[in-house]
Amino acid sequence: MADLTIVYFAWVREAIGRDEERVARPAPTASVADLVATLAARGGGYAEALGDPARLRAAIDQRFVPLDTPIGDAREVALFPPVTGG
Amino acid sequence: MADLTIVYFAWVREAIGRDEERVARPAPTASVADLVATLAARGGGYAEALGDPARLRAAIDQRFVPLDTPIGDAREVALFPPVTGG
Amino acid sequence: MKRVAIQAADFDVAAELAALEALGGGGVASFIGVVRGEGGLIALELEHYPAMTQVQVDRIVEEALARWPLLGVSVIHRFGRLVPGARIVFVGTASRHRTAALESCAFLIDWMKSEAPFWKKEHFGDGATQWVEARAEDELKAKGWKS
Amino acid sequence: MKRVAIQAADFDVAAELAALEALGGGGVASFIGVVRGEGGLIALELEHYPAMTQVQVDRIVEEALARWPLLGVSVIHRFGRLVPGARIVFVGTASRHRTAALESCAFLIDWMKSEAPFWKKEHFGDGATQWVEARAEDELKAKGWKS
Repeated sequence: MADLTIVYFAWVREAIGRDEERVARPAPTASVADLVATLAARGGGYAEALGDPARLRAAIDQRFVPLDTPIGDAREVALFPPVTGG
Repeated sequence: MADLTIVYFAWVREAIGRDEERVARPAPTASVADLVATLAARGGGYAEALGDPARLRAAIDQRFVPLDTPIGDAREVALFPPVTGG
Repeated sequence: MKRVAIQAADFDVAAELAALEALGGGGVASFIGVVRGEGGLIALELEHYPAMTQVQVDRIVEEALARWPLLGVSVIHRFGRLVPGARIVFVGTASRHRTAALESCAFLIDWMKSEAPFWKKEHFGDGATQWVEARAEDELKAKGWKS
Repeated sequence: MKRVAIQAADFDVAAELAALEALGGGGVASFIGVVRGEGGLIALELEHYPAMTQVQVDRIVEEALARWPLLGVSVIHRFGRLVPGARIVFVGTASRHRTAALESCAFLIDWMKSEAPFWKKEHFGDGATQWVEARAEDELKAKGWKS
């Protein structure tokens, strides 16, 4: 299956230093939280941005999801802080 | 003391056929309801407009009041249907 | 900012809102009431009690200013003969808090319905006329704000 | 009528309201959010998630249309760099029932705060920048509509 696209916004994007990347697809049972932990283990800006999952929100294929949601066969996972629209 | 001014609005005004009149001042203890009863007793448009006090609202000197409020030394009593502003 | 206008003329909604936006609060809520042209209605005639209207609306606005942290309130109510599509009333509020702006706007329009001395007469295409009856619901809604 | 626009450009409030007034419902409620210039703020930078924003706001609007008897809803949200005094967001609703118009307007702006994928970064005169933190209050307010 194709790689997984990850997109970052706001200070998550700034700390990581990129707004998008492709990663090898994790097992379908892996959750967003598992992905976050894997990425945070890279250290540096990743650890800074993703080290505290309580500060993060996520979307799978443009739908908000809790972090414990399995990624399944999604095409895009987005990681970002709580939104501040309006 | 000067006469009392009465002003009418909406269908009360239309039934009575005038928007304002002056009447001899009632006793200070007389209520708006007493005044309404006196006027309704004139018959004709007055009876039509004022015969059913439950349909009326009133103001004394430009303040909404319940119909049992004494007129006291007020200058102006207004009689009208429930308002429909907004 | 406090603005209360009782007038026959139409008003410029953009200008009214711009004045509220310029107060720097960040949130501006508004409500506009427009004449509905249903059931063959050709005009709505608004009668009011001039000696009382301005004072009474002013009182309602003061009540809103006391209850919510508002930077500005504008209330405009028209009288006279209005055709379908014409604006009747404008209520605008500005606040640093969007909830304050929205709630006070709802409060003001609810109170205008039950406490502003206006009466509406409907004129229909067949020549018939009818005074609009107050809705018990409106009196209840205004009372609801007292709790 | 349903209108959702996510854009960098400013919008014409009078035209947006006129379109809602023209629906004949009789009641038009609106909320406008404006950049506050407090604490030395010189600009607010709005980032969003383009692939998601339109769809997500559309979903919120559909929810409002399902919950209230509305004739029209307009939501406009800007992105990019906005200076103090600039408009950020517009929510307008039209209904035959003023309560429906006002409540749905409040619902929509509450949900935009907690469900539209926007992030705000403050730029200050001294060169400092800061991402605006979501307020727990806003998430609670949006949840309140679920009951």
